Amino acid sequence: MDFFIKYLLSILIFFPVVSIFLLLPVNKKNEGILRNLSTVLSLIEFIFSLYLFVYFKENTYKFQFVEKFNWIPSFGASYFLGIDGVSLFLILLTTLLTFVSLLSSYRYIKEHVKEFVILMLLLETFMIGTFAALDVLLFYLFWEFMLIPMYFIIGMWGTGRRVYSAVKFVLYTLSGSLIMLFGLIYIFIMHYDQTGNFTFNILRLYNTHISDDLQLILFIALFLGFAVKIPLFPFHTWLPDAHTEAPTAGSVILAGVLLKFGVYGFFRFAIPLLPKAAFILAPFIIILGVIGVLYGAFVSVVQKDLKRLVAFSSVSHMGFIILGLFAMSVISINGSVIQLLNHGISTGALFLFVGMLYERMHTRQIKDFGGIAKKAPILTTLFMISVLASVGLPGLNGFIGEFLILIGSFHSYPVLTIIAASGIIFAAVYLLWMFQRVMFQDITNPAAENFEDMNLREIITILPLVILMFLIGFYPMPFLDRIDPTVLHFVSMMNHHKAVYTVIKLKTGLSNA
Amino acid sequence: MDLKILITWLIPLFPLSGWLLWGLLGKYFKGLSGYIASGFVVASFILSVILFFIVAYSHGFTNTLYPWVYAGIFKVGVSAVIDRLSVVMLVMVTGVSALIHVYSIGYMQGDKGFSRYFSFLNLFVFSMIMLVISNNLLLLYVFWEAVGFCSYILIGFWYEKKSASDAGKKAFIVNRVGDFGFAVGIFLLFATTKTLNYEAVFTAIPSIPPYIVTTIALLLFAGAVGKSAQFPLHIWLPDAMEGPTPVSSLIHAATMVTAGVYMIARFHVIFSYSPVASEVVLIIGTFTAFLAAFIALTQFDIKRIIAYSTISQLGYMFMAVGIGSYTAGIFHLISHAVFKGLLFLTAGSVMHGLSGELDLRKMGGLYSKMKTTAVTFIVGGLALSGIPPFSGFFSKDAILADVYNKGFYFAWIIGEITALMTAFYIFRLIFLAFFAESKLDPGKHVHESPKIMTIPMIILASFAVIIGFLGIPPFNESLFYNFLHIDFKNAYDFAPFVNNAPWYLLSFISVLAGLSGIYIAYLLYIKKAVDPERIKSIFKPIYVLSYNKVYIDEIYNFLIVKPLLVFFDFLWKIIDVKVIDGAVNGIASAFAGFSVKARKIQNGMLMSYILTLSIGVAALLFYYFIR
Amino acid sequence: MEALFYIFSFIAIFSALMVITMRNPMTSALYLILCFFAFAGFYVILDMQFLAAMQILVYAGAIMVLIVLVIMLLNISKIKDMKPYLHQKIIGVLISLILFIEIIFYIFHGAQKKPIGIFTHALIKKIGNTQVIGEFLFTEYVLPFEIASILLFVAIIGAYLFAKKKF
Amino acid sequence: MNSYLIVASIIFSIGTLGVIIRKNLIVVFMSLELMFNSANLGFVAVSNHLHLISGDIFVIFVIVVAAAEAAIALGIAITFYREKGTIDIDKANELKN
Repeated sequence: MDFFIKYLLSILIFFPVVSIFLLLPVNKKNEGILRNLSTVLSLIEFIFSLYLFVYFKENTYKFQFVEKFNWIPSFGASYFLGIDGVSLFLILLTTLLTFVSLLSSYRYIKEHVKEFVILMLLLETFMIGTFAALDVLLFYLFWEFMLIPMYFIIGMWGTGRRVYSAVKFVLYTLSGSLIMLFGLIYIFIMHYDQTGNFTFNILRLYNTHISDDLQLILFIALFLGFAVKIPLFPFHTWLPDAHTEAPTAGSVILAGVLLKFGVYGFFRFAIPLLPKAAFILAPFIIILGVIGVLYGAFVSVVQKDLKRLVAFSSVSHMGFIILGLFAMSVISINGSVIQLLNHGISTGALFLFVGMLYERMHTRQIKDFGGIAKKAPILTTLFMISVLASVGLPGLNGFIGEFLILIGSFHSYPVLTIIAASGIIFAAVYLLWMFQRVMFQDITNPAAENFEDMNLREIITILPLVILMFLIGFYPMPFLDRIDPTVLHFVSMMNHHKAVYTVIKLKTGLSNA
Repeated sequence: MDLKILITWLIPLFPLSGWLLWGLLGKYFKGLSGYIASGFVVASFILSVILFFIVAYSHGFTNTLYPWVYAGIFKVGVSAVIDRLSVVMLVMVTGVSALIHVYSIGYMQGDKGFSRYFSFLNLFVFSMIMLVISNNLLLLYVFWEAVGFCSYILIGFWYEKKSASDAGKKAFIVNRVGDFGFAVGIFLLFATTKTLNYEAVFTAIPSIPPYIVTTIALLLFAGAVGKSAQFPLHIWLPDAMEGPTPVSSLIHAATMVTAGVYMIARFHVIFSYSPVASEVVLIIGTFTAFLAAFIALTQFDIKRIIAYSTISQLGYMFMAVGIGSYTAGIFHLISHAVFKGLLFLTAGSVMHGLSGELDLRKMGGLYSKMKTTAVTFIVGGLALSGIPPFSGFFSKDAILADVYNKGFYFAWIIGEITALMTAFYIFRLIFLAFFAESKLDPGKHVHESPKIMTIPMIILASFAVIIGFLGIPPFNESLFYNFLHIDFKNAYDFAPFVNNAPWYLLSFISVLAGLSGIYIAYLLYIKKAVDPERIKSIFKPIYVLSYNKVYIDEIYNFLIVKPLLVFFDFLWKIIDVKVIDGAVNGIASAFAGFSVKARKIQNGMLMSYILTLSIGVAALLFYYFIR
Repeated sequence: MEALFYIFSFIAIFSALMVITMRNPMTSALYLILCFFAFAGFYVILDMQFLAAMQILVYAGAIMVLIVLVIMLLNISKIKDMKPYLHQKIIGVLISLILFIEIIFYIFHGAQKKPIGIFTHALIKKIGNTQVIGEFLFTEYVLPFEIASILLFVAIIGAYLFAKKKF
Repeated sequence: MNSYLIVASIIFSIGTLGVIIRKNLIVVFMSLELMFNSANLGFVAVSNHLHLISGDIFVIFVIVVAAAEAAIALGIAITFYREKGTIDIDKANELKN
């Protein structure tokens, strides 16, 4: 057991890969076994990850479950893992959503089942690895590896212009992350120049001294890599395409986990490495985030395709998270982290529902639906809860995150916060309007007459998400308790930089005078 | 745990468990769920009454159930404040809810969404209770939105009807607009005071610059405008009548819509320290009272008439809180809850008897066929018109007297005119529905409602008669004032009394206004001394304006909704697809074009490859020389 | 020695020119063999008799046999040779001239290095050039040597595959 | 040493010229061999001048590579001839598109 806890992160990272070897001998045609086995394996993985939660020590910002081995000593690259309050929940989200999306695709994925489950498990490994890595090189490797399975998932099991979307997705993120790699390596070399040590250890790289101008350039380099992933306005156009064409499981993972990497990257790399640039650029990035909030909401209103609507709503929600992160107050960053989870949970759930509707009606056009509520009360109820969570109805999870973000950001950026807050009105407009047109009113499409309600498997798929919605809504303390110390440390670190920065600015200002 | 704390948390627990029970297991209970749900609310009511007496004979208290959101300095718990204001509200909310639950058993009999109905009704009662007892702004905001959600879901209860689901959505979104202001107010409040706890906020308020207090108060008031359907956000309430009538009665008359008034009374410290904001409250309240009454004059849908009358009466309440007469506002809130709830229930009974008919032009002569309904309706109508000794008289006159005595004459005149119009339109309704000659379909079978519906009506009617007597002796010696004003002791007296007009004089004017309204209605619709059609043609423009609800919906649609939709479409189709994607694809196609050119170099001829290679080598060597 | 060098140079340059100007590939091949012999001569002058032997064996022997074999196999001599385009010729001449000038320029302007190794003529003569090369090949360069053997192996397989009628 | 290098460069240029202007695959290949050889000569000459042995070793490897290359290239030539019926390298445009 000691061993298990000590190397838990490695176990979590490599368990899916190992489980692929369990799946390999299974005959391609035994789709049932493949599906069940992979689902069970991902459930085991999820249960393992719960140990992280249980053994995670509250009230400390220090990294936990740290593992460190030499990897490429001549570069100073190491196999260095560890989690804090932020990555803890992102890993939990990853394992949960992988389980959920595997379970959800029993009906959706009909061909190449074996390849599909293997790619999903592989993707899980890379995602967890990215969240757990504290070594820049390791992080970057996992980060790029992630694209490969995702590319295939969109390209092979997608609908419509799937290859176009997959290529667009890969090109966007790849071009962003190559620029990011340049920035990271530049910092790495600067650190070498200053200390004479090669190291990719992020905690040591934090201490690199970089001049203000250079920080700006490097920050923009890193920013491009992360902003594409989030995606921040105007880098978002890959998202609707990728989401719309991807299979349900792909959309869930894409929205639930992959988008989080951008924010995580800012939190772990861009801001602490280049704090001054972060302070200087924060208002501009927040403006982009707020534009994203409104823009996503506005565009969602007029969407005719269900999935595209949910995809644009993601843009809107991620804008909130960026606002909270760059406002750099303890409250707002807490809110952002909670909102990261919320977005994964509620948008993931929305995609699952869109998938279920699609499986039954073979269409995603809003106008083809209507009156579903009459036929499927369980689906209606759960769908409604998810919609409301996404709208940010108090008592559900979305509210806690949005409210913390807004109330925390208000002090530093009152006008922008107010503008962003108006986004919650439009969230209600587009989501409720969509819900009304899809679920309420009278049945217009004859295909809806034979609409089946959710079966047990689908209920089990959704249930953990719905439970989390209520849990975070009514009792978010187990989450906040673990996030708060990390965020507190982050903000105090930033404030220290900020104080130094203001002193310098004052001095130069005086000398100019 | 202390007994009173236990009671405090048991009150919301009953309806909450009801919601979970019907929500999850509704289909196993079927018909029974109505009775058990009502039982739960009755239990809450009994506990509320007990709590009322505990507080009345000792003093208020606060209690925190569990820490809810702690992030940095942002610390908010799930906590309750139990003082006289909240117990009065509790008793009112649970009492009216209990009666309406019972009534609903009859009204909703046979509906296929029976359990669902009671589930959400219970959820609403839970949210309303929590709204009333919450001890910080965040919790208040949560349940502020939660009641809005219940209202949304219950308005759209018959979701197959497009109009119903449209109305629900409209209610939710319009409320969200108000809530947006409310939320920003909370942000500002937190940014200035660093706390959201009532007690701490109120202590901090006097030391905050007045302009900030005013901003906060106005933003909070925006929430109240949305929730309590005041101009310019009143448009959702008439449409909300698409919901089942008991819902209209409970949510859109008695409880939820009055939350705005309760909120201002609860935050009397903030509002009283900002005379400007209070002035705005008064102006909006007065204007809304007049506007809604004006619209109600010409409507034919009985539920809509009552809905507009609700808006109008809420305007009175805002007048009261706008001049700092918080007890008067709350008193009118309570009495209005009783008589307006009653009016809706009786309207529902009429609908029930006429199988869903709402149009006044197709009614008439119902008095003989449904006596109980008619009598209780008239009681409610008299209370609304402010005829003594019915409750409306005491509560409305308390407000109008205060308005006069505090020197707001213009508001007072408008108030009196509104009172006249109020009496007119409600008796126009009564006369047309119950006394004028019948215009019913001859084949239609009209029947009195079952006992389970009439008994709550009778109970409410009797309360509508007796509850007003809490308001004697008039002014600041009344029972109600003495009980409640202790909670408002921290208010800043920004509008002192300037007159001391005797109550009988003011009451006389009000009663005169009410009676003349009734008399005009009598002349027009019973005696037919003047043909209503003639008046209609004389005042044609005004009539058209009133009949079309002053075109506010159309104006919104034309000025806001349409342009926004066009703009959104533009954003998506032009900005997103053309500009951004176009830029990206443009870069891509530029590369593609370049590579088409570049491909010509690779013509597949080995010769030229070698040639190029040699040129390259030569050039490279050359570079080394010049270096 | 000087005389030998000039003779070999003349033969090498002349035969190289012949290689590229002769119409018939067979003639070119024969001139190429001559050229290789001249190179072998250079190696002898430079005290690398082993390399000279290699040159004769591998180039003049193996590779040229292969080429001649292919020429005969395909019976190319009879195929009418295609005339190069004029502009190609001009460019070719120009480019190779430029290259040549550059190389010459480089040779004369590059820094003339002093001898840095220990393998003087005397030493090599004393040990014997074959032994020197052999020792180096099997100590310091043993890994490239092995790789070269793998390369050859691969080439054999590749040639076999190419020559097969169908892939 | 310079004289050796000059000879080497002359032959190298001739090889280049041959590669560029000739169209017969076999002749092109032979020109390539010429270039190899000139490079070899350079190696040996410089190595001799600097009293080193590595240049000579390198020549051995070059010969090895040349042998391997010859085997492959001639294999290609045969296949090419079989496919096209000619060994004009201007006909070798499979790389196009």
